[in-house]
Amino acid sequence: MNKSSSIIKIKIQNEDFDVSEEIKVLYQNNTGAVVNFVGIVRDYDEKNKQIINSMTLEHYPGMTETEIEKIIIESFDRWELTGVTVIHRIGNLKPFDQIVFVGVSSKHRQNAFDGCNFIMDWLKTKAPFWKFEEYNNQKNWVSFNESDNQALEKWKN
Amino acid sequence: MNKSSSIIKIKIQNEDFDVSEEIKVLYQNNTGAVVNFVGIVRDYDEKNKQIINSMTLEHYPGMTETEIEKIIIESFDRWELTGVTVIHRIGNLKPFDQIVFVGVSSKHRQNAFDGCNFIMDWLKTKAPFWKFEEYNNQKNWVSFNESDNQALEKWKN
Amino acid sequence: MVIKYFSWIKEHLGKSEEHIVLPNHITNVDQLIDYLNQMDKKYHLILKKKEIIKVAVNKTYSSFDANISNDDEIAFFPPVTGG
Amino acid sequence: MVIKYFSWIKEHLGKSEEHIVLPNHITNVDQLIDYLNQMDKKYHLILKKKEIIKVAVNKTYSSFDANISNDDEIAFFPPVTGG
Repeated sequence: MNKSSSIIKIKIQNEDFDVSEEIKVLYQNNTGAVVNFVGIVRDYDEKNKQIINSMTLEHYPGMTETEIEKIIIESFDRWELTGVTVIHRIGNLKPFDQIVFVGVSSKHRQNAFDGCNFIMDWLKTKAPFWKFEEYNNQKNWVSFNESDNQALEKWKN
Repeated sequence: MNKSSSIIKIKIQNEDFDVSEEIKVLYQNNTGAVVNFVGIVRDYDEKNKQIINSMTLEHYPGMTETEIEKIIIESFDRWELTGVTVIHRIGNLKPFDQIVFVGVSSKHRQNAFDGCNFIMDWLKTKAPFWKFEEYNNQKNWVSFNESDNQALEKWKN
Repeated sequence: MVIKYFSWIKEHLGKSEEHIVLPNHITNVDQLIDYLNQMDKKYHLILKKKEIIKVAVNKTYSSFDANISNDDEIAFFPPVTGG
Repeated sequence: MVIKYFSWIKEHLGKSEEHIVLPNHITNVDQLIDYLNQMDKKYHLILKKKEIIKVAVNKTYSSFDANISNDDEIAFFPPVTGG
């Protein structure tokens, strides 16, 4: 068997993505497991007790891609992975729209689970995206969630 | 906000499944994160050093669904989840065909990761499926992997 | 009583299912295996591999000393390998 | 030098980006913030929220005492909230 090279794909885009198509990119030699995370726009802001009309995401072009790439490279160092895809949408989104896709493939399922979980935790704390929610006549920049910093603790070894 | 009831879907089928369609079933009130696992047929048997031509899965109708349901109910007891879908294929499959889908939705991503990981670990050790691989002129019942028993250790508390 | 066999047990025995009338003195799974062995030594496989073989009574995992009756469905199968 | 602002910092300052010529005596990020504050007190926000505001030099996370030069791209932004 020739071991094919690893897949790394990073996309920042306005358009929606198709999960079936994206995970098929990850079906390749030596892969048995694909774990993916999809984040979706909530319909309700619990903190401010408001029904969300829409959400807008902005980012820092150039830095975003570099930070995500660093996280992916770190995940390949930590686990035996065959491929990683990260797609993050920007612009205006509605409740139940897909925001982010993180797909990780591996020969063994636990590596795929851990790699995907790791990338999401780091993306949440390092990738330069900011979002605001729109209520009826309000615009509210979402504030950083301290639990996202705590989530990183499990990757310290 | 009316909290919608939880989604539980279990399917044992010959047909392929579409991951995009399946995860959209899980996009509902109070959901922000969907984690899913897809198992695919490997193209190479490392233990026996053989290129795999195809794989056939059989199961114990009736018991399979009951065992999977027990695992799902346990996952709802352990984590705050909004929905779980398990689809497992049976019959003859080719390399890179999808075998199993486990999709878990939750308000918070770590619950979705843990729920999905838990269900896969238990499914691997409890759901009555058996598979054999076909090589050129051989048929080889895949033997149970002891590492799957070890994987359960992390859920003991 | 219905007895079901799966995977390589099924192939070894050459059948996936059989219907027997359980004699009154057979009250648990271990006794059932002994009884089957007396009829045909092909069933020795179940004894020989008892350390790994699983048994289900009415589609629920059971122990080999579980009580059984003529109305039950028993299944013997190897460790599972799905997913 | 290019300075970029994101999220509510951008909205408070009313600009997402500005180009300045860095005076020779300004050699790190902290000094740059002081310099900006002397020009317009709107920049006080960066000092006031310094505990949480992040700085990047040439698209890499940096500390406030990082050395900077006129060729650098500096960015100030709140903690990230993507995903």
